[in-house]
Amino acid sequence: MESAILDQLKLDKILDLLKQGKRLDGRALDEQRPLTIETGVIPKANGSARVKFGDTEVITGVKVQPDKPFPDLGDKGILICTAEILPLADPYVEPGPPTEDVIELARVVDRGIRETEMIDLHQLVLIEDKSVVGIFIDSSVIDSAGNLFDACSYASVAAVLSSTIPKYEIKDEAPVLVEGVTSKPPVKTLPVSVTMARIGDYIIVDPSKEEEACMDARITITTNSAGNICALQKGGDDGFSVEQLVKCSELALSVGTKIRKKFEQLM
Amino acid sequence: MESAILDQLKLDKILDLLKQGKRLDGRALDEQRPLTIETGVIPKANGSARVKFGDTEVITGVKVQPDKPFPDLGDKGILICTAEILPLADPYVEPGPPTEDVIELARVVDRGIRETEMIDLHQLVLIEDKSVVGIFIDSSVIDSAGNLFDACSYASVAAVLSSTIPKYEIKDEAPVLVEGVTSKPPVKTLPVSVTMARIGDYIIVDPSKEEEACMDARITITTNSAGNICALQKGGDDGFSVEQLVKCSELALSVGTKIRKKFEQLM
Amino acid sequence: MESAILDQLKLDKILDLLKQGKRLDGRALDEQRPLTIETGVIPKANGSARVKFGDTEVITGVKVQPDKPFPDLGDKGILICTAEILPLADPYVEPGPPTEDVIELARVVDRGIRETEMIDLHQLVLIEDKSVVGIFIDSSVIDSAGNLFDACSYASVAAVLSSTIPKYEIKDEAPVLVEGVTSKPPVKTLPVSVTMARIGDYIIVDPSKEEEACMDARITITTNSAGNICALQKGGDDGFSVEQLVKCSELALSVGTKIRKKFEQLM
Amino acid sequence: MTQLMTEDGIRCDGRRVDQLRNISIKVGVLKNADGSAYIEFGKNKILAGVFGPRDVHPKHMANQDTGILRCRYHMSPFSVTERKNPAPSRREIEISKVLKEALQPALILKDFPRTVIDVFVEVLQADGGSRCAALDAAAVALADAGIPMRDLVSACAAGKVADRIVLDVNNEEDQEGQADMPVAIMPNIGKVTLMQLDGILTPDEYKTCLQTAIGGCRTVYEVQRRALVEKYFESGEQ
Amino acid sequence: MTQLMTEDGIRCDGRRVDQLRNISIKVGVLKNADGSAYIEFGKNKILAGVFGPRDVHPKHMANQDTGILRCRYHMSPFSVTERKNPAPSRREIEISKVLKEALQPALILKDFPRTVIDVFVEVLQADGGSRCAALDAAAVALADAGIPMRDLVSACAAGKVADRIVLDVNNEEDQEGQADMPVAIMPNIGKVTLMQLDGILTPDEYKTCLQTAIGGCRTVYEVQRRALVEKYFESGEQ
Amino acid sequence: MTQLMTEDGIRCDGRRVDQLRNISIKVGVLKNADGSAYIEFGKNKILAGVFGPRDVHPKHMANQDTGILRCRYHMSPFSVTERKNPAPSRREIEISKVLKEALQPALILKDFPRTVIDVFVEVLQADGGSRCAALDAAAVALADAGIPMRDLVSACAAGKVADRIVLDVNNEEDQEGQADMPVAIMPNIGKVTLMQLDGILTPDEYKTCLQTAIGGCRTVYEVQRRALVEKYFESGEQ
Repeated sequence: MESAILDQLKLDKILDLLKQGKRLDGRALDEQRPLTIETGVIPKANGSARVKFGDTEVITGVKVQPDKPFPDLGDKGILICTAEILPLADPYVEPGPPTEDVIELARVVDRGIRETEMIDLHQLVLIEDKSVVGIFIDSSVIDSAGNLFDACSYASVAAVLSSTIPKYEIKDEAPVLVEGVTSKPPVKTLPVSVTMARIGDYIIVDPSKEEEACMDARITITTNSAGNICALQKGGDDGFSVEQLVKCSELALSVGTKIRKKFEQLM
Repeated sequence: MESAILDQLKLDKILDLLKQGKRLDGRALDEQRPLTIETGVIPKANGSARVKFGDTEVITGVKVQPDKPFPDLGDKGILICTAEILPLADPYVEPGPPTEDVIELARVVDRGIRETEMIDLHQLVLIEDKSVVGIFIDSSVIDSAGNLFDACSYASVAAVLSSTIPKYEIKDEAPVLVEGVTSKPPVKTLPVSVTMARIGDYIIVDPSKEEEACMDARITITTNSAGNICALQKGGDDGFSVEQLVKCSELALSVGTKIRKKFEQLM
Repeated sequence: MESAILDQLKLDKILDLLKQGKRLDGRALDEQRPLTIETGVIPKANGSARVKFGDTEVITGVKVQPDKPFPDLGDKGILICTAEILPLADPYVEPGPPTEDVIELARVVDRGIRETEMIDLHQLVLIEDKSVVGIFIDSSVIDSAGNLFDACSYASVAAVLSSTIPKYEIKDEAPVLVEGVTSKPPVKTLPVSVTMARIGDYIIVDPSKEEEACMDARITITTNSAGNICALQKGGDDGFSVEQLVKCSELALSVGTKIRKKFEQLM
Repeated sequence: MTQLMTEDGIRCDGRRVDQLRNISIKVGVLKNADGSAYIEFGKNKILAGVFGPRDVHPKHMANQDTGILRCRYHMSPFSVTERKNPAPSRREIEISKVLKEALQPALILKDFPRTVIDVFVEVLQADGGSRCAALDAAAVALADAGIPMRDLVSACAAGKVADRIVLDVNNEEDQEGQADMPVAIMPNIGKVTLMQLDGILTPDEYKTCLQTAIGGCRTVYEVQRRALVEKYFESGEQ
Repeated sequence: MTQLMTEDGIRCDGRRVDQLRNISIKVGVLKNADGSAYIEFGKNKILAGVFGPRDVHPKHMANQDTGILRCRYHMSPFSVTERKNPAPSRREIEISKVLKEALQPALILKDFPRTVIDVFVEVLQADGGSRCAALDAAAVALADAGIPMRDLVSACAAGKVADRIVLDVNNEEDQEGQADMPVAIMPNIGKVTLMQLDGILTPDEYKTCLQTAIGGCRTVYEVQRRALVEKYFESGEQ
Repeated sequence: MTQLMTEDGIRCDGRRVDQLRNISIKVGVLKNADGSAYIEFGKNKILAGVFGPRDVHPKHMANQDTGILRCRYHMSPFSVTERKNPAPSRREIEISKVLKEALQPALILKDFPRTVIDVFVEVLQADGGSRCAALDAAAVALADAGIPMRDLVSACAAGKVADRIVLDVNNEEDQEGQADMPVAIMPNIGKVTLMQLDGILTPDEYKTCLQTAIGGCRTVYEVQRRALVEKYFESGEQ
């Protein structure tokens, strides 16, 4: 009850500020929080990154290992993205099987990388239909403070960019590691996910935890290096107007360009 | 409490009617509810049927696909029957792992088909001990109004009768689909399940939901085309006298004959 | 509340007795409860034992069957120990997935047998890296009255000693049972687990259920035939002094010698 | 690989680029559910059943300030080419969530504190666009249950196939085409309540695709409305 | 394939067609359980333990009008030829249910509202007819727990082997024979509380098989009674 | 097989037999947790976060006489050579339990009835001795959360490698060595609160190994203390 009153007060405050073009933490409406990316933080992984995005923090590790291809996809390597909010990241997260929120988070991050065709999976085939290289991109949220979608996506992309792919030879139909020979991952484009929230009639980029708590709806748009729109997910318990959806796509492209520059420095 | 009184009143009413040889819905004691069977309702499946049995409604689909045989059963194809009560079928069913009631339902339907040897599983072997054809018969209850055993059994039998078995060739020890060539399933007999309830000293055929709510015990008997008794399951929290069990077997045979005629029209 | 008072009274009583060098059931501090071991109780298993240790009772069965080796351990057979407290063994045990207590129990029993290298796993290889013999040692607690660690360990060791290993030949790269030919398991040493509890400043051997309920800490030490210390697990919500840990190791060796003589009679 | 479009702009199933597949909706097809609908949308065959507002189980999920909406999207084992394991997949859990969020804006849950509305969707046969068809059926089932709604919810996908923007992507186009964009709107209020995109679109194509999908939603809305009218007015029931 | 019967009607384990395997029952074998029994029935070795009437956990399962009965039938990993996964199989869950329903008629649960009686059965070694043997042990364990009963429950299977109706089907006969019919009765009240059938019987064989099984149940009942008498009267306990 | 020690007693990673790997601890690294610490211990990289004392969920786990401690030890999928399934293994569940029992003696849970203290440990990169390093971080995180403690808990393993007792076993030594003995102490009270052993030791080696491990714990304690002092006193925070 009291908490409901506090929530209402906070929403009023946020809306008041938005009318003046301002946000609680002083950012412009289309301004992301500061982003720092550190790679190579888990040397035992084939690639890794630690991303701080405002107070949100994510560690992503990439594991590369031989696997069997999916049925009917024998001409492609395997790509699997997961995401987890560690219980130490948030007082309200409990250990256990993933909630629907976390499943959505993982699948949206996965689609951002998959649908942009960031990684050329055809280059990961060892024997067609029988043996391929699998790339596992696992993200762990260690501090949860809003916009986990973009934080996990940035950490995943950075971890892939920092990774080295071991070489495998086929011996007796089984893949065998060739020690000491590695290559860069076959990266074709740089996906950038940009998440926006609608609060009242305002669209804000990169919502903080407080903004998420009172947003009407959410949208995540992933663009590629060529300026195309490649993946999109609407969330939240209300909708968007068509104009807002067009505006969001423009914001995703313009904001994405800045993030992509950061990725380019990692290559 | 009040509900317990209502239940008692309903039971009194049902017993009163039974003394006059009548039932709540006007049926004779040995009379089933109207049964309609429609096949081919799921064209993407290899066989399918939609059964309305009174207000109970079930959809069954048959999938046929190559599989490995069970250990020590290398000379037989695989047969698996499942059953599920969809949560939209009943206000008291919750999504989640199957309850013991649903597991019993599936296993009784399965045994009715398996123990009558309806399908000649020996004809489904591709390479002995290595590769066989599997037949998966999955029933979904979409409206639950009593006697799910018979409704699922009839839908399963009808779906099998309506199904076509694709042809597989062995290439490099692996089964490969031969496009456009199919055959009828190797059906040897027509199993008919008949479920009865005991309420007081009365045996009634095909109990409705209301009758199930106040029955003392339940019995499901499956017979084959030759007039034999092939599978039986007693349920419920009380028992039967030996005379009642003999009477039930006779009812199962006589009622079964009518249902079997319906099946014959599907062949 | 009342139960907390009763617990305190019982603890006071136990401590009082300990000051006089006595225990509730009249044993000396370093005295185990009577142990009886019966083997061959499950003729269908490859080995089995029923152990009564005071009022605690365990049945262990050994199954031997061909399996694939663990990756990177292709030169060793498989050894798996499990333990379960059956719900009929204890009013407070509920059916369901194993609790952390039961997982610890199983893993400590397993390590006692594994770390002493009781069984020469290298002798269980059929084809290196491809096919080995697996030994499954499953313990079921049927009456739970304290010190399940030692009871399960003794039953497991006795069941292994009583077991016969079937012979397998390789045919078409697959293992085939050779009927009627068996051998003794390749046993190299006899592990003996001794569990002790600390209550106040006293170390007692083989705590009963009442003693476990008020112990400060627990320790299980497994020794081998050569008088070495091979596995150890501290448990419970408090600790031990270094002197106590040394004393416990001496007790484990001295008490273990008596148990090992019982095992030798089974060989 | 199938040829997805002829030079004359005819699609693999014979449709023009701006043409919907056949849709039919029946209202009130289930006896036990408080509301229900059955939709055939191309080869999709989908049932939706609604219960509520009713008490929440388990109780700690109840909210004393508002009603809650739960949604379950589930595929029958026989609904797809390869038999599907009956346990819910991660894909089904995600779709359940986006369907719930697409329906919620149309409901006035504050009026039913401490209760739950349960929407159960069963895909009996799946084709391209099953989540849109599921949503179309679910919205009608909610209306059939007599639950007060701000608006219906109408869904339809658009996409990119053989370099052209097409309405209502079918299974082959979904698997071998260039983009798939499922969209749902509240047709009278005009808000988009579901939107996803897999595939690659230029900014212009994105706008066209969105407009195309919304056009489809409006056509679907007419079918939904007609189905409800048929049950509640023409047949004289209720 | 074993020859299941000689021309003289001698079965693969040397029994006549109307002969039971050896049965022995011990009462009160467990210290923690409120009641318990151990049965050897042919090669079956089965423990039953009973707790209750006691408080129900979780609480929402309690019924204020009546006590409830729960039953768990479980097989040890080492009880069968191929090691069994310890997690309960669908078969074990079904058998748990039919055992509960076979025991329930013998109990007067209305006298113990809000409580539960838990029956736990562990099959240490399995042979043909393990569910019947489990039931025989469970009924004795319930009596040993001092729970008021209308009657005992006595179970035994009959079946068809080499075209003849035989009493008490063993493992080989179950697997290679023609029919298996487990039956349980309340021997004094005369009701059949468990009955299943797998296999093919003519209507006449059905009746014979049922009567044969019931005859077996009556013999089992004597063994159960003797075991209880032995504990409670002859040995002077209680 | 690597050579684990040179004739001069130099280990495979260049250390002497009595030498610890490099250790660094940072306190208060997480914003949401009530207390936290990050440790690098050799190649181990481990985060610990603490919440509480706080209300217990589910409620029936609460104890009205005392607070309770829960502990979760979890490894990230990328923390080991072969990708690890994210679901908790039996090994992780056992380690969670021994860590809880190692920390509990240092806490005064009776002062916080009906509450829970949750300790979550995440192994981001695993090396030999990860449970000891996890414990070292967890103890510091508990202190950082401001939870009253009788003492810190400091952990370090010793073991036997190439027939010599060595301090702080690394990954290669753990896998190919002769014994591994993780130990934790409350350094001021002097009690051993965690102890395990895998491997073969003579009684004399056992004593030496235990003393060696305790020596290591005392060195670790200095690192823990310095990390806390650095945060709370030198940097002037709080």
